[in-house]
Amino acid sequence: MSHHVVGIKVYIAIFLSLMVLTGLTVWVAFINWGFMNDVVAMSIAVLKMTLVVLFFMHLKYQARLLWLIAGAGVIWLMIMFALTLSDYRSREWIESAFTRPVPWVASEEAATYQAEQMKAQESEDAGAHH
Amino acid sequence: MSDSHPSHLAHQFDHVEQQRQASTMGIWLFLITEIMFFGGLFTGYIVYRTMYPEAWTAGSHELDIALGGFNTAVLIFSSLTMALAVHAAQVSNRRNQVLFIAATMILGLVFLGVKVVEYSAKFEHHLIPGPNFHFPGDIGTHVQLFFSFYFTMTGMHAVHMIIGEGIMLWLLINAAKGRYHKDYYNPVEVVGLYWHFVDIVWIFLFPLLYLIGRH
Amino acid sequence: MTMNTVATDNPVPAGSEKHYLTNGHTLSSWLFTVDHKRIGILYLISLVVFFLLGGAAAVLFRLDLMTPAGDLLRSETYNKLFTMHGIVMIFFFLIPSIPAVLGNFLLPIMLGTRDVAFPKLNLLSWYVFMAGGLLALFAIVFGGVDSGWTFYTPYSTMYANSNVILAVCGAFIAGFSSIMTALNFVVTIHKMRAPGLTWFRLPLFVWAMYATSLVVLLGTPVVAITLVMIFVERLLHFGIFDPALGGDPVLFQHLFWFYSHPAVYIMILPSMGVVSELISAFSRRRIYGYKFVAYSSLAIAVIGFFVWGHHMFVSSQSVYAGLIFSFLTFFVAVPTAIKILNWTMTLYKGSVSLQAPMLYAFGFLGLFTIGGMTGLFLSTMATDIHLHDTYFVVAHFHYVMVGGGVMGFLGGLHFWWPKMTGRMYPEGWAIFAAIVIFVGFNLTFFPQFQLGYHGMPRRYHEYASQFQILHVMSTAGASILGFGYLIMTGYLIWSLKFGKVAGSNPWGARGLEWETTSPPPTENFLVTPVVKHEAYAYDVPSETSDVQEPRPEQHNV
Amino acid sequence: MNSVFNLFPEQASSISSEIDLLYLFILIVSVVFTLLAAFLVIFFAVKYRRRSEDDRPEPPHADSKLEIAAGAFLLVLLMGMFFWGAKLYFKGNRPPSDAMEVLVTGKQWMWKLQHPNGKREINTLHVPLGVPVKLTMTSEDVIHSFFIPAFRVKNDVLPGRYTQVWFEPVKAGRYDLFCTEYCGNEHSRMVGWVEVMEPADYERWLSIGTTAAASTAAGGGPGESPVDAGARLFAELGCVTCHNQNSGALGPNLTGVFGREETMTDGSVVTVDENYLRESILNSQAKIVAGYAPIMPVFKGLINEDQLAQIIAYIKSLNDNGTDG
Ligand code: HEA
Ligand code: HEA
Ligand code: HEC
Ligand code: CUA
Ligand SMILES: [Cu+2]
Repeated sequence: MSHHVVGIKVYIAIFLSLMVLTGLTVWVAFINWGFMNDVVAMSIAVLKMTLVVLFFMHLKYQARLLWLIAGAGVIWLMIMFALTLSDYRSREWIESAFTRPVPWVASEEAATYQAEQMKAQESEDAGAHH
Repeated sequence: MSDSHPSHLAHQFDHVEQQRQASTMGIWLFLITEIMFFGGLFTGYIVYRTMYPEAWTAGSHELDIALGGFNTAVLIFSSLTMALAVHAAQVSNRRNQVLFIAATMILGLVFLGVKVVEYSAKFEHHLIPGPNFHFPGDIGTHVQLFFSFYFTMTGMHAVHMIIGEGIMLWLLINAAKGRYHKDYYNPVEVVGLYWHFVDIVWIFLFPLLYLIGRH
Repeated sequence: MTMNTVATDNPVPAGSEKHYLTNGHTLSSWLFTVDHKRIGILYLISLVVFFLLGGAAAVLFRLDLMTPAGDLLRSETYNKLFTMHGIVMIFFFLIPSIPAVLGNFLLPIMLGTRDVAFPKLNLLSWYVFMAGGLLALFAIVFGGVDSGWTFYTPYSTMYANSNVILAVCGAFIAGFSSIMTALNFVVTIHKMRAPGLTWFRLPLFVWAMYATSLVVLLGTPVVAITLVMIFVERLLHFGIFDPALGGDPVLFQHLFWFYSHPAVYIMILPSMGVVSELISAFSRRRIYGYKFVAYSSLAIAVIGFFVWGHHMFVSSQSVYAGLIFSFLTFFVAVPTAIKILNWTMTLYKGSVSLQAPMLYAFGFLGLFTIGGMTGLFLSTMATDIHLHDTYFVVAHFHYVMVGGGVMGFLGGLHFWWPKMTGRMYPEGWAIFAAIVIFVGFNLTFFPQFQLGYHGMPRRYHEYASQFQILHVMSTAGASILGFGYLIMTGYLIWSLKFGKVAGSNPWGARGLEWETTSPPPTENFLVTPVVKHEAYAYDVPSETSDVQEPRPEQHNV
Repeated sequence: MNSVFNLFPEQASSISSEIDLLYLFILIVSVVFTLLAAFLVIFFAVKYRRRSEDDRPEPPHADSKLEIAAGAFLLVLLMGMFFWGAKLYFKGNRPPSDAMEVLVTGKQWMWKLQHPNGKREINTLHVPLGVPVKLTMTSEDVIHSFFIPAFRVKNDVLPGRYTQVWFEPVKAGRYDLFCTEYCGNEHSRMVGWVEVMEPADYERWLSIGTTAAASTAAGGGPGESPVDAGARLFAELGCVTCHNQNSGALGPNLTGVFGREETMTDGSVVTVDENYLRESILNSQAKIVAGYAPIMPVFKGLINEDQLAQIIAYIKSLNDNGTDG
């Protein structure tokens, strides 16, 4: 039950941690870690969010139901990200599966050449994917 | 109805605790709708960022880290003052309530002021998407896409801040009248939750917009 | 004004002069009411107006479709009419219908409480709804909108010459109204149940409203922000979806359907809730497998969020994503099928009485089953390639939305009419209208399945001549259907003044709403009810079903 | 004349009857279950009709067995539908490699088509019987959708991107072609015909039509095939200055590039397909091939969709001629 009154000291401590984390996120942004930069930046942001939610927003002292509600929001957001990206991330897969050299005029030589190409491509594909 | 009804207990509730729980639950439900609201923008952001990483980096480099960082600090500080305002209400301290709500409002205005400065700089640099947009080089159109998201996301965030300022003005007046005390502080708490949420959105916007590929 | 008429025309049933309708007769007593029951009535009146408008548009373009060349309308007008029909019917009629009218009216009564948790928010939601609706109507009257209710980009943002902006604002605003109602319901259900009313004693209608509200809360904000993006791109020329600026128009479809697929469950779950009430009341039995029905509402609500991509099988979304979406779509059918099964099993060894509301429930069962089953043709990827954007889809969604959604709404309206107005509707007329509507409906939409499989595209003002015969049948059906609706509107209005006075429980049904007077007093119950039984306790004699005790000082929340 | 009262419309492509079979399967399942449900509801309603106002039926004794069994059974049935549908869908998505390619450009409100030998036509598509045809489609404005009911094929046609549809006609005749994505005022007039001809007739048709005015009007020289037009553009636009066989060339040698996997400067690997080529040409800076400088000019706005499609056709044709890919 949120009759719980959080002490001022806790608030100050959280505030200071948030400031430190803000500084940290700026600092690490200038170090090159490749794609890890994003991971670190987001982890710090999630950590900051957690601090705000738990202490400033008192979730730590609240009933289970509110945890459930907050969690549902986050989970639904993830559903939206995941399923939308399932489209964008996999668009290229099929393209490479069906995009094969296609001759404009289906002449005989072209067809034989094509067959060879395809065989070569297939063994290449097999090599590339496994 | 009955004499057990204090004046701050609305007619539909049976007792104060029920009313308090209802309002807390209501605001949390509202906040998840807000998560989904901003979520739509974040989805678009992710999709396009993975499509055009260079443009996103280039766009991000046009933003001012100093101003963005300063604003982040301002907003976090305002979250602290907001939390302290709720605390003041919980311990029935009227003077501090007024003080901290006012401080929160001022910090919010500082944030918005800095935003205005940033926006006008973008305007001068022709970085507002649309016919006047100009970005040298060939990735210009995609940088424009970055700025579309920059403006829509920070714009929506700013709209939330402005609404917050309005609600807080109302809160300030009532706090000054001494409406809130240890037995009844839901409005302060509810507004606080909203304000913290707006802060959280910014916590994500800051690295996602200002800090891409800075190395 | 309309509201006034209802207020003053309403009969004061003998013996109970004081109830929510007589508590103030002025216009302002209606416009500033915070009584959930009055707000429900305000919604009812507004929604009927919107329904008739949407229906009138349908009548016009159905007439136009009588001939292959579309001789009645210009193509521009046709396009604006079906867009208006879609927007009005979906955003301003079916989505709010049951929650805002029956939900508002009944939910607090079924929970044994005085009002919803936030009555002022509830009133605000009606104003917001009206603002959105009027804006959309304004858009339609001045310039019209021709993007289809789906607002696909880049047509809607870059090419349409019509009033897209205003329509988008209207839909955006209406979204807030749904959110307010949903938020109110969830909090009310969690925090304000009467003593003894545990989760598994709740009527299934309440479970359905609960599931619906969750969908509204999690889905509506996404369409709101999507509409904002349309707004920004169209008005401010910020590129977001425009391919000329590197944007992806398919992203719009993802965001739109992320809401709009779950939205179809916003439209059907409440109807399912109503049907549960009707079937149990008219067979005098507890619903078979109560828990399954309750949980399946939640299951549908949750799974409904995972399947939106089935609207995009031919949109050039990745085929692998299509695969996932198709796969998940089939899982929605299972909880739905279980509901149908449970309703049927409730009849088995029941005591079935075929009064008008029950006829609507049966109509729902048959038509919704057909509509749902045809959903399976669409969720199967290979067949959807052929069927997508043809009249097969049009037939599918009218079977679920009109055959399911609207039938449920009408059934509920008849069932609770005596509670809301204190008067009975004329039973003979009601049965007649129900049959006319059922026949007209099938004649209108069944031929459209065949049209669709034979390749007739939707949103076509002109069409190939071989399709004409089926279109004529469909138009003929639509006039019968419209006639049915008009009869119904007529006798319902008539009954307000001349209907038989209804007692507090004309059906001999169980449920808290039947334990208070008809119409209920403003505070719903004079003493707080204490619930001692499960829902639908038809085996328990009426007098002892729920003991009325004085409101206790403290109760579990 | 195929009547709309027949169960199936004309089956004119190799996949039509397969789709119809699946449709029939789902139809039978639906009819069986709908009739079953209807029968039970009516039967119970009659058998257990209320006989007296005092009827107090026992509450049902549900023990979840029925629900679980029914659910499991249905799930199996549904998974059958899913797999069948998915399999067929994939088949419909992979054109055989020897498919003849026709370029399709949709614009408000017409279909522009171009055959391999350069012959162009509008709103009518002539195709030879028994030859797989692959349509590479794009749009100049809004989203359209290319639908031939008799072939049971459909795909959206998007601006800024290529999508495709393929079919193999198995029955000569004239079939409807519809635009099925709402695209503005005259959406319902964005229709046409598909003429399926005996291969010999098709060859004859191809040869007589090549000097037709339509070809010239649409941009290419008379009878110029897309590949030839592409080659001409490749020279005219100066592509050759950087993309040539010389060892010191500024840009990569494009011979054999199509279908190859290329590594980009950021380490990602992409397979070169039509959409990649499109992006490389229009927005050359979006993805930079490893080992090269980002110096290629952006051609967006300088060439139109037709020309772009021709250049891509030319680049693809380099695969067949070159041996040093
Ligand atoms: C109330 C609204 C509503 C409801 C409830 C549904 C329910 C379902 N819908 Fe529908 N749908 C719409 C409204 C609705 N739909 C609308 C408006 C559109 C078009 C939008 C537009 O483009 O404008 C649409 C379009 C649409 C499409 C896209 C078609 C296209 O554009 O190409 C698909 C594809 O999968 C689909 C599938 C389904 C499925 C699988 C269900 C399932 O939930 C159905 C489940 C029900 C049953 C299965 C029947 C009951 C079961 C039994 C009787 C037991 C026996 C069962 C089995 C053997 C399985 N719908
Ligand atoms: C709840 C939703 C709902 C409801 C109830 C209806 C009800 C009806 N619909 Fe609609 N419909 C949609 C939702 C709905 N529809 C949607 C979302 C679309 C897609 C839009 C788009 O593509 O964007 C659509 C599209 C749609 C089409 C396809 C248009 C096209 O693609 O070209 C057709 C065609 O027959 C149609 C017909 C009908 C008919 C005959 C009714 C009938 O049930 C209506 C019966 C009602 C009446 C007949 C009213 C009675 C009142 C009067 C008669 C008073 C008349 C007064 C005056 C004339 C002043 N609808
Ligand atoms: C000024 C030199 C220059 C000109 C002119 C030029 N290109 Fe390029 N092109 C390059 C360079 C350098 C690259 C490799 C870097 C990159 O991917 O952008 C390249 C890459 C490409 C690629 C991707 C090749 C691969 O291996 O992935 C294609 C396709 C292409 N160019 C087509 C064209 C076409 C078509 C034209 C003319 C309309 C053209 N180029 C004109 C320099 C040029
Ligand atoms: Cu093109 Cu519809
Ligand atoms: Cu759907």
